Amino acid sequence: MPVTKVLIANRGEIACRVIRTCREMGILTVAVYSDADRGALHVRMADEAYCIGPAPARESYLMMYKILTVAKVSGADAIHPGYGFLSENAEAAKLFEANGITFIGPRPESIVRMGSKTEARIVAIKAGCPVVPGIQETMSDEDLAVEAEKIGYPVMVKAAMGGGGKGMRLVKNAEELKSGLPRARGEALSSFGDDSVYIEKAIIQPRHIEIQIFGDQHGNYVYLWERECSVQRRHQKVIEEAPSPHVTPEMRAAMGEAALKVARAVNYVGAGTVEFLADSERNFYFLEMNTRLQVEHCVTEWITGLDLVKWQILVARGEKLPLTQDQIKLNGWAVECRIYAEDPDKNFMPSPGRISFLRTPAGPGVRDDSGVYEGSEVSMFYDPMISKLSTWGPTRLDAIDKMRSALGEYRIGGIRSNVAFHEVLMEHEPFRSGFLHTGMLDKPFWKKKEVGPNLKFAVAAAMVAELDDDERRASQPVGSGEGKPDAWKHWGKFNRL
Amino acid sequence: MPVTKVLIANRGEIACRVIRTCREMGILTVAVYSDADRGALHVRMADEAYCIGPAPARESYLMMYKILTVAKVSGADAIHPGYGFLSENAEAAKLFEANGITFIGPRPESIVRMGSKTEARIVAIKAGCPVVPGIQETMSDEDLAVEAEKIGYPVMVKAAMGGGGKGMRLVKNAEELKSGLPRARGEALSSFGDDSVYIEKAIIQPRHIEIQIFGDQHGNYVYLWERECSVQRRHQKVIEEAPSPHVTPEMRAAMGEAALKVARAVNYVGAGTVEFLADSERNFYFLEMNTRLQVEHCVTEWITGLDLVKWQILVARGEKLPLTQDQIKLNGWAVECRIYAEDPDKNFMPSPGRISFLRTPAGPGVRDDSGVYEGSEVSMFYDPMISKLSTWGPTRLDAIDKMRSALGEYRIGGIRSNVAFHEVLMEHEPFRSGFLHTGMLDKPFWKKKEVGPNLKFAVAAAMVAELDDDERRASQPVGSGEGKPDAWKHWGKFNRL
Amino acid sequence: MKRTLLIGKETHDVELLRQDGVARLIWDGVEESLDILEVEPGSWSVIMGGKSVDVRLDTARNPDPDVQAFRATLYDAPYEFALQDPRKALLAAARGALASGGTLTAPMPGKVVKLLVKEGDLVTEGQPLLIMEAMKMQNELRSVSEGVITKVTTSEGATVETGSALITVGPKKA
Amino acid sequence: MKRTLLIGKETHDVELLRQDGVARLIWDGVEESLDILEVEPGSWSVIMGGKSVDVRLDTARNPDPDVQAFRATLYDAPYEFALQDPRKALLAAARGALASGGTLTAPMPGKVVKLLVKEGDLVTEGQPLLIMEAMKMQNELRSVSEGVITKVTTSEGATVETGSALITVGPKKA
Repeated sequence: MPVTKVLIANRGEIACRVIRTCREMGILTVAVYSDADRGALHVRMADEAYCIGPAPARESYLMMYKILTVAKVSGADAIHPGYGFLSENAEAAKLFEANGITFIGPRPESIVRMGSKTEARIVAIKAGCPVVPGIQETMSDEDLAVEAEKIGYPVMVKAAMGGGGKGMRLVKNAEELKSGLPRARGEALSSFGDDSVYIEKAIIQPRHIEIQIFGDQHGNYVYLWERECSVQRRHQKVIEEAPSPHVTPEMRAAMGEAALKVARAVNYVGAGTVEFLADSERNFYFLEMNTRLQVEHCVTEWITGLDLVKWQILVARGEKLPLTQDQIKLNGWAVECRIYAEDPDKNFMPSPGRISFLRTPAGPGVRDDSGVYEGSEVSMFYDPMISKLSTWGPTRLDAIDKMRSALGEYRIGGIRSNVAFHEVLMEHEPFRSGFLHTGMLDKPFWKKKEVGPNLKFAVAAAMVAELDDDERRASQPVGSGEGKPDAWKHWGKFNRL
Repeated sequence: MPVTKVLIANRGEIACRVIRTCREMGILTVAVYSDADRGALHVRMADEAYCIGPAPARESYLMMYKILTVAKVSGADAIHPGYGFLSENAEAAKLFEANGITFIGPRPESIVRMGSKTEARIVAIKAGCPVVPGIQETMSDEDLAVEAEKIGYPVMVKAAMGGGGKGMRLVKNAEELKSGLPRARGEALSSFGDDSVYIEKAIIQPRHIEIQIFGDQHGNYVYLWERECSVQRRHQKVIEEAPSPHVTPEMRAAMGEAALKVARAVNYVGAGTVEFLADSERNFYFLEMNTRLQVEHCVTEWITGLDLVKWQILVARGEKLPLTQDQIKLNGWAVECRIYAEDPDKNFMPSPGRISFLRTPAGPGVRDDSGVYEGSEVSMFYDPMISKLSTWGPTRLDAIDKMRSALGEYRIGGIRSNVAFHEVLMEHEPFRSGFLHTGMLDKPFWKKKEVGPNLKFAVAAAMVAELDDDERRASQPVGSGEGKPDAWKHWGKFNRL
Repeated sequence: MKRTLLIGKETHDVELLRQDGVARLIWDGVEESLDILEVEPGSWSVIMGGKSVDVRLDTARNPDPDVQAFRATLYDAPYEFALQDPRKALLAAARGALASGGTLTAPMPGKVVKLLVKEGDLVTEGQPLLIMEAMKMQNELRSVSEGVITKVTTSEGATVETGSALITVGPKKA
Repeated sequence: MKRTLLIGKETHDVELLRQDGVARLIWDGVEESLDILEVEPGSWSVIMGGKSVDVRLDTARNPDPDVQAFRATLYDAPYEFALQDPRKALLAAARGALASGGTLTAPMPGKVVKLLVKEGDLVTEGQPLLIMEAMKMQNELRSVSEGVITKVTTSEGATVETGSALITVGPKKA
């Protein structure tokens, strides 16, 4: 299947990311945009652009028939879904393929099977990939006690009808189970109207570690090592890195092979990610599979030197994977911070609005994947991501120190961002030490910093700005001058030697 | 010797480059600046900044005593000279060291010995490093004929007093030599008042290939592979890349060992570059040694994953080289374009002035080392370099295609730049094929492009801009509004599906 | 220019002077010369005592209109603070004084431009009582409580000193 | 708005229309609708026929003041071109006509605002002869040669048609 013109059914940084690779490959790009995105960066960067409706995603970016129409009108022969939106929508994949347009993603069947958590767990078990030990059926207290012994304490008692952390109870030994079960059933009954419970092995301070895999249409598979995404806030990834400070070469190989078992079981094609929970003893358990390119693919690109979007396109064209497992490099360390328009001082409330000023970090080992520019709007209709800032260094601490430095260079005006939050994280000892777990940010470590040593400088600037403003108002009609000053406003003499 | 606060005796991109590494290492930085540079980026980025005099470099950046005074006043314990200015000034290095300040560069003796071309040639010969075969003494026609046979034709007859390409004559065989010598002597006499000539092996379409070396204070040496810098305009490097498309693993090892022989011969410490000429049969000949960090060190950083400035500081501290030769990686391919404020349509005349608009490329595999920002001035007092744009890819063509794409994203307003010139080069078949030589740009391949296919779009924008201007003038007092528009000026309906 | 710096619970007296091409900052009485340049619109390069700091300045919303709040982004961290014109602070304090004593006094030297009420008028909380010109600005002084005007002790055009009684507001009779 | 596009040795007639919220570009007679947005000051996002092009626009110096030169940076390449107001071109042509014929004629309909010379006056090359209002602008029409005014065939306030004779300049007698 030729891929000569790609429609990107997405917006923001990932649309821009895909456009860049297409350009380098000499492939034309087609952007789609909602009314809110007429001036968005992906529209400016693409070779073609078509409006697909009002701002709400349900009326635009999620409208698969509109997108199909644009593909037909523009003559696109492939669609890249990015992440989110239609990327894990099997119906959309089927629709596009049925209309002769290559979907740059896995086969619809793979999306369906991995889309169901219970089905995915069964696939993993059958494939021989470890899952969190437990029984998924409900049974009597006595049978549960027997199973708990088999699984090994501590175990988690979970309400069958529960979800989102509700109706969960940690149990450390047989006695606690005996006394706890009646109470757990009582709570389950009052909360969910059903007293069924099941048990699962409790993983204390789990790490979220995921394996990037790739498959082609010829049955070849490779894994591109792991990413650790344990630094989360309310189950949202905040910082990702590759490799993981927790993973040994043996664990890496074992996790990679386990991930490929799952991929093979569903004849997976393209880029996919198998997510695991890992405990402190380096046991790991299948969590789910994401059947798309991940937000955090950049860190894998840094350490492997590969372009994952290019690989997606090559595979979609029917080509074989360009490398075999033993040709995949693991070089240095990469860290990624998700820069959001949100206010860490106000409980991370989104801060949409116009970006009045923007200077992004640069230099060796720094990569900024952005979907915005100075003057553009962070819309309230979509994910408030500004960019993904990633850095690379020969060692983990090199990458972290580089990130701290790059964050310091970041300047965003007009809206609030979480840059300062990341700066504090880069100096946070538990993070630097590499002892990560998914609950590490639950206790809010973020508070306003002590006043730093450079307050005087900031205040001096503010006073000069106020005085200049006053003088401007006093001496000139409002708004004279052509916007930017064409001569520096300079105060003070050079202290020349 | 501790290095806790570094004075950077330079400006522009290299000063910013050094500041970034210092920050990552937790080392404080001191900037120096001339009157013309009060608002320069390196002054904004450094922790401290001191004015050292008027704009002309002779009265500021080259004033070693002023710089020493700043080092003393600020308590800097080391000085990084960057490239140019004082970087190869042995007197400055001696002065700083004599005053207890570490010079981040080689020993003054190494600078002196390599600073003299004739001395450097003798060092290389004694060390067993190949030089361009030839006799440097003058002799009779008959003796020259004998020597020419030994060297092998073709040979170059050069006037002893000549220079800069003048008084050179290519001779292909003994007969041509016999008839050519009298004429060469005649020309030499009339041009330089001396009829002495000497002969050297003629290298046809030579390549400029250089080896990056590093030495520490403990006698350890490594070479960090080669860079090819054959794409030159008037003997100035325009594009650099690493590795070289011409170099085989055997040639690489041979060149690396030859370079280290020279380095060892002068007890070289720190970062240095041994430059060679190479012919089409992969013979290579010592040209000279640069006893400093090179402009083009970025491409070596890309392929090795090392931070050369960090290594310079580690070595200056007295530490051993962090890696041995067999630990040095060679990963993929990197290309660098020097972005200058110059007008390719006007014979590359410098184009100083205020940068009214600046958007630099970003994304995977793109690095921009800049010393400017939107609103800053490109001064007529210094090198008109805007930035060094470098890209990396798994293969040479990947890196070139990425560079072409990155150059397309570059937007510079207010001054002219050579971005479009580089864009044409990236599509220039002789460059893409890798058959490079130092004269490849002598025949001007640069001419104005045919009008591209997007003229209509540019004209439409210009017409709307003119009309908007007219309307603004008609309806409002001049210059009302606060500079930037806070709402988009939008014409035309969305062609919504 | 004098300002009161408000940061967290701290306050500092700061003053900026410009004379003969030299700028000086006086911080709680300690003077330092500074070199400051607006390098980009809203971005300032500040050099003081050799230290160089790049300051990105944004104004922030502040509930009190007499106080200008700033958010500055520096390499090390963001800084949030506010600057208050000390003369404005005096005005604000005066409004508080009325609440307790019932008599509005002149917060600083100035001129009564306009009286907006007369004796016997019923006034509501927040109602403007008079306009006073001070610091080249016209300031509306408002009533902080409901009540009745019991005394007007000034007149339009009068020049008043700090502390001069202007208007007294008494309790409204039921 | 009509313009003559000058690029290299080519010229094109281009016209831009805005009506009912729709913008159209007429290029040598062929019409196309366009969607154009100033995304940053001086940067334009242009969508025409589905194609999307980001245009960075800078004005360039041009020796001829009647022509506005532009330099546009696009993803593919820079474009240099100039736009000339065809009415200004007519004016420019008129000045040329005077040089050959000796008689200044009205380059387009308009009104003579002011006569700056009278019969018998000696004039130098480039000296303004009269001011004519056309296209809502006052245009100074100048002499292209040294000479003497032999005839004035119009008057202040006169409305003139294209081609009306205005002033004749004859050779200066030695």
